[in-house]
Amino acid sequence: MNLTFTGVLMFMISSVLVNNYIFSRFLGCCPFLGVSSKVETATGMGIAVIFVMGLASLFTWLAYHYILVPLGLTYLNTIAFILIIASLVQFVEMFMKKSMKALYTALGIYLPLITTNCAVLGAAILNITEGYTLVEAVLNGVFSALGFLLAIVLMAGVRERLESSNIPNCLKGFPISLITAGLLSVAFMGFVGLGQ
Amino acid sequence: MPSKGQKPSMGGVFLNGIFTENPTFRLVLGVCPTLAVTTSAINGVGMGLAATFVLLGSNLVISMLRKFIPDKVRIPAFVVVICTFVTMVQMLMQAFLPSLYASLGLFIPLIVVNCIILARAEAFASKHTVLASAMDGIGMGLGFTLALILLGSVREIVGNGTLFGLDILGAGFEPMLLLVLAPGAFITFGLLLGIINAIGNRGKTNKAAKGGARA
Amino acid sequence: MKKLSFRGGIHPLAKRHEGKAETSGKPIRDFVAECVCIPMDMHMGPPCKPCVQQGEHVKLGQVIGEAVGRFGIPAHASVSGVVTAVGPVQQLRAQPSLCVTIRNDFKDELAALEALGDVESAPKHRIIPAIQAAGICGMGGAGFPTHAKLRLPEGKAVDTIILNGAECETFLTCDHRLMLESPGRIVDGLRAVMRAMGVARGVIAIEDNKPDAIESMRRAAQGRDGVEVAVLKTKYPQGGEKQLVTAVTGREVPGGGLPMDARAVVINVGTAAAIADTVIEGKPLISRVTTVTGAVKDPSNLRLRVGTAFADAIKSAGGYREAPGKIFAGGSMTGTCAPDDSVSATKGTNGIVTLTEREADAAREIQCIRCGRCVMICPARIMPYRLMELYERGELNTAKQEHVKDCIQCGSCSYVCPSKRRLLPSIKSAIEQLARRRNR
Amino acid sequence: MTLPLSTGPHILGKRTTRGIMLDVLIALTPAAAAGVYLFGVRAAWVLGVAVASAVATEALWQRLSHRPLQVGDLSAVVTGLLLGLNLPSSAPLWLAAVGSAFAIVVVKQLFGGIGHNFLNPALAARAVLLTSWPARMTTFFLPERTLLPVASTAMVGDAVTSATPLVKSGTAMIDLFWGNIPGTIGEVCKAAILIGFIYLLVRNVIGPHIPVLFVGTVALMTWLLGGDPLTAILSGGVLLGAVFMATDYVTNPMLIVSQCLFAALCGVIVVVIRQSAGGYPEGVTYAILLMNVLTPLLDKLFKRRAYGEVKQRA
Repeated sequence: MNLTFTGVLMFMISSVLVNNYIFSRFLGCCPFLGVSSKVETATGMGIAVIFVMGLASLFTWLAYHYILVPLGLTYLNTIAFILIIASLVQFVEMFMKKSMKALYTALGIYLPLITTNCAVLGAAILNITEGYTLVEAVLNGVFSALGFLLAIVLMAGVRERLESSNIPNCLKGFPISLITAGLLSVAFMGFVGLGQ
Repeated sequence: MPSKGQKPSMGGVFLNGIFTENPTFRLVLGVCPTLAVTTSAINGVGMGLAATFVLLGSNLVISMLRKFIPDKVRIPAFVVVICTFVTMVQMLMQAFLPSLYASLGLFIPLIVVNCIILARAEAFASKHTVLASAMDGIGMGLGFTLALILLGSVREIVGNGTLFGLDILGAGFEPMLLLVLAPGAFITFGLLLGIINAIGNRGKTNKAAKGGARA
Repeated sequence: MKKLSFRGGIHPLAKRHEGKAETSGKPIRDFVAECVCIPMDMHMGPPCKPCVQQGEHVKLGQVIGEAVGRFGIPAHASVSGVVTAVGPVQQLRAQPSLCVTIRNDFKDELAALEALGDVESAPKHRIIPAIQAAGICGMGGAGFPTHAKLRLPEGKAVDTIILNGAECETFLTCDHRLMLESPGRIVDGLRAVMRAMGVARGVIAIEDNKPDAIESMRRAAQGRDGVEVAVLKTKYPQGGEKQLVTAVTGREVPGGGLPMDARAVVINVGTAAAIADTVIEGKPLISRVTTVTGAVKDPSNLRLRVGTAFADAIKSAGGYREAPGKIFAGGSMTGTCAPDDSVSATKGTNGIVTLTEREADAAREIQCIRCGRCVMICPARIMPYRLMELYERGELNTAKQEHVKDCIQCGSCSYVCPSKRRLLPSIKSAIEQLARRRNR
Repeated sequence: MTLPLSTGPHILGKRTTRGIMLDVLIALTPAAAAGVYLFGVRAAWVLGVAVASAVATEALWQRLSHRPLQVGDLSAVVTGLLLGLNLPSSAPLWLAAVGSAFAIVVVKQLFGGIGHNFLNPALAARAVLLTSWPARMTTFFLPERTLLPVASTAMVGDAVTSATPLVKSGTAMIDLFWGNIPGTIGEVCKAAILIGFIYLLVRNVIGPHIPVLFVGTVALMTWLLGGDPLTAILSGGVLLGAVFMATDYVTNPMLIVSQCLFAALCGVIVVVIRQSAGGYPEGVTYAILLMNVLTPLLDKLFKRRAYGEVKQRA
């Protein structure tokens, strides 16, 4: 990737629209399905994910290249990453509680959920397997999370509308949410080939 | 679920994971790998067995150590145990099943954050004997595997015209490509879940009707 | 001249001349029934306390129900004769109303109030008390006591009195006829109110589908201080209080407020005529013009004594043309259904409309197709389809945030809905439930 | 005598949902007729199967799920016909049947039936077919006959053209307008679509703002990017989509303002998809679907000021 404006823009389009974490990579489906019943909470979750995923990409990349690689412990990356992410979330939570009260009340409740969000760990691992540089890794983390935000907010919008729908009993809850996600994904197929 | 204190039968624990509390279709846990890897039945088998291995291992170890792990740090401890087994699976597959490993890709390391495994550690293994935990691990793992195979089979048959790589629908069939793509994963899973709910509900209402008739 | 209007609105029964063609040419005819049954709760607010007993002889205009409270107004005997019953009778309200029934002796012995004389010279401070004593309430339907409307609270000021001659409701032509036949009385009533309140501007607002009424009122208004006639576009609900204020003054009535919050007072033309009768002749409110139409043989505009049974009025209009499927007081948009034709016409009954069984057949309601028609025409500019959804889901607080209480209950949304959704009933229920919740 | 008590209004407007659907069907007739004339009997079969399958699936679903039978509202007929018009005349009949069934069951009925689908059923089905059987969906027969007047560039014959339904440069406007070009059954004859548009306007079924803004934005964007705006409007499914699909009540926003934004963004996405290399040659379907997805948010975001609402100071 080149770091010109167009380059970054294309990278963003690719991460947000074409290779959307939810609609084409299936990363972060649990919070996507779980926290998408209201647009407001979905937005909160999405923003919190951007925050954490950006930071996680930064720290996991640094840890991998400056600790694991020199020590020859790259096979421990999974365990190292998950520990970094867990402690990162803890720190972010504490930091927010202390110095960003308003943000904490808005996003605080979503932070613990993010530890088990496979999108964060997925991004960290992808950053390594794709061989990204540090800047690319952080951008990838932030843009992918942006894609997650877009997906979960769109989903929440549709689900709010479905609240008044007479959905067959056996489909209420998860099944209809999955089918909704599927149809959203059909619409997102339109972006295939974009940004190339 | 067999409650704490009551001694569950081993067979019951085993079957519980496959039917009553099937992690995929009943508890709807571990959605990401379920959607991602079920483009074919064989991928389902691979992912399912890998998860079963981790489940069995982590359940065993956590059950063994349940009296020694302090309550406050139990979640991190569980994660470390799970991580260990995931890394083992990762290495084993890389060594012996490289092509399967390649097709499952990212989702093998992501077993770490698969909620099924942590959920069983927390809800079952940390409260039950080693043997029961092992049975639970195998039951849940097989339940997961069977679900993945079911989903993988449907998607592979309709989306590719094959099952386990064998051409079963003949040349005249034009596969519906959508099913092996992302939208197909969501829609097929949603529909299967709906069908299974419908069957389950029908069973319930039948029972209720019979009970009512008897009373 | 520029035609005034508001945003939104509909043209109900446009192909049937709003159902008015049958009666708009019919002069007002007097009708006196043999027996009247006068409810004590004809106006909004605390009901009157009956002050006559069974068997007592009453004169025309004698007080039979005393006003209760500061906002209360008295009820007067609308015929002379003998009181035959005092007790609850099923009327248009959900619960039976306390009523005084009088058998008419057709002597019409009058017990008049004190007349104040010419409206231009009557003592200003006595006009509003006289209006209260005459039992005058809004004659456009809701029945809000008129003196209460005219007596402004401290700190409020009004610069325009609007006489509502829009008559946008379907089927009704009573105000139209009144404007043709007694324009002078209407202007007198307006002047009385203007003088009593010290307001310099009086506007008589009429829809452009009544050019003869506009002409008649213009002539009557000539040479009268500060009185003008405004021409409105024909559109429903042009005669809604808030819409009228906006059309005439360009100002909006703030949410939850009254027209006086937009420095205007709206009075029905019929009410104005009643005010003039009181001030000039000392006559209490004992009769009013009512349009009796629909599935009757001879649709008419009748001057009915208060308390006349619907059945008597319908008989006077030639009787039923066909077995009735529905009867309502008022026009087809906002009229109140009668359980049968024994109920009484009151001070607020501007129309008695009967529908045939076929016309009354309720259409089947299906799902909302989000066509947006209700949204487009809503004069309150709220979102009827959405409020109905919220009501059905029980999310009343959200409905409140989305201005459900600003609904003026005109029924336009239900009228235009292609899926025949019961939008207005749902919104009404939501408002009622919210009110109940607040009271608890 | 006991009469029914109900809240007003006691007489309702004459317009019904069924009537609206019927108007849409009438408005679609010219496009369907032109398609059948241009592409021959084969096109009629595709349209027929699509409609029949839609109606049959809807009836079957309502029967099986014990819901009131509502095929009488004609919405399934509209969905089926719209899907048919969005298929190439070369499409196998089973493709039309599968597409209609998907539209009715998965897109519409699973979400609660008429009024509850969040995507336009016909377009969603078209996108699904396009993804599932790309070759089938992008193989176009040339018109069998031509509609007058014809320019020299008219493409007639029984040859099969594949890949792009966007017309090669140099095709005369007149042929684009009359439909003497390859394409899906309903999209080629712009004249027929315009007749339908005028009918819908006259019957007050739709307002002009959505189609006009949609098409206008496509023209403007194409012009800004150096293309020929007229060709851009007249090729592909822009007109069909703008007149009949973007105006679908159920899946577009409720307020005029948000509808305008909806239409303009549709136009933008069409041009973006058309301009991007690879991917799909035709952006209209996806542009409208993506805006359908955004519609609930537009509805939530755009609120109008209620009568008498006083702006609150934050």
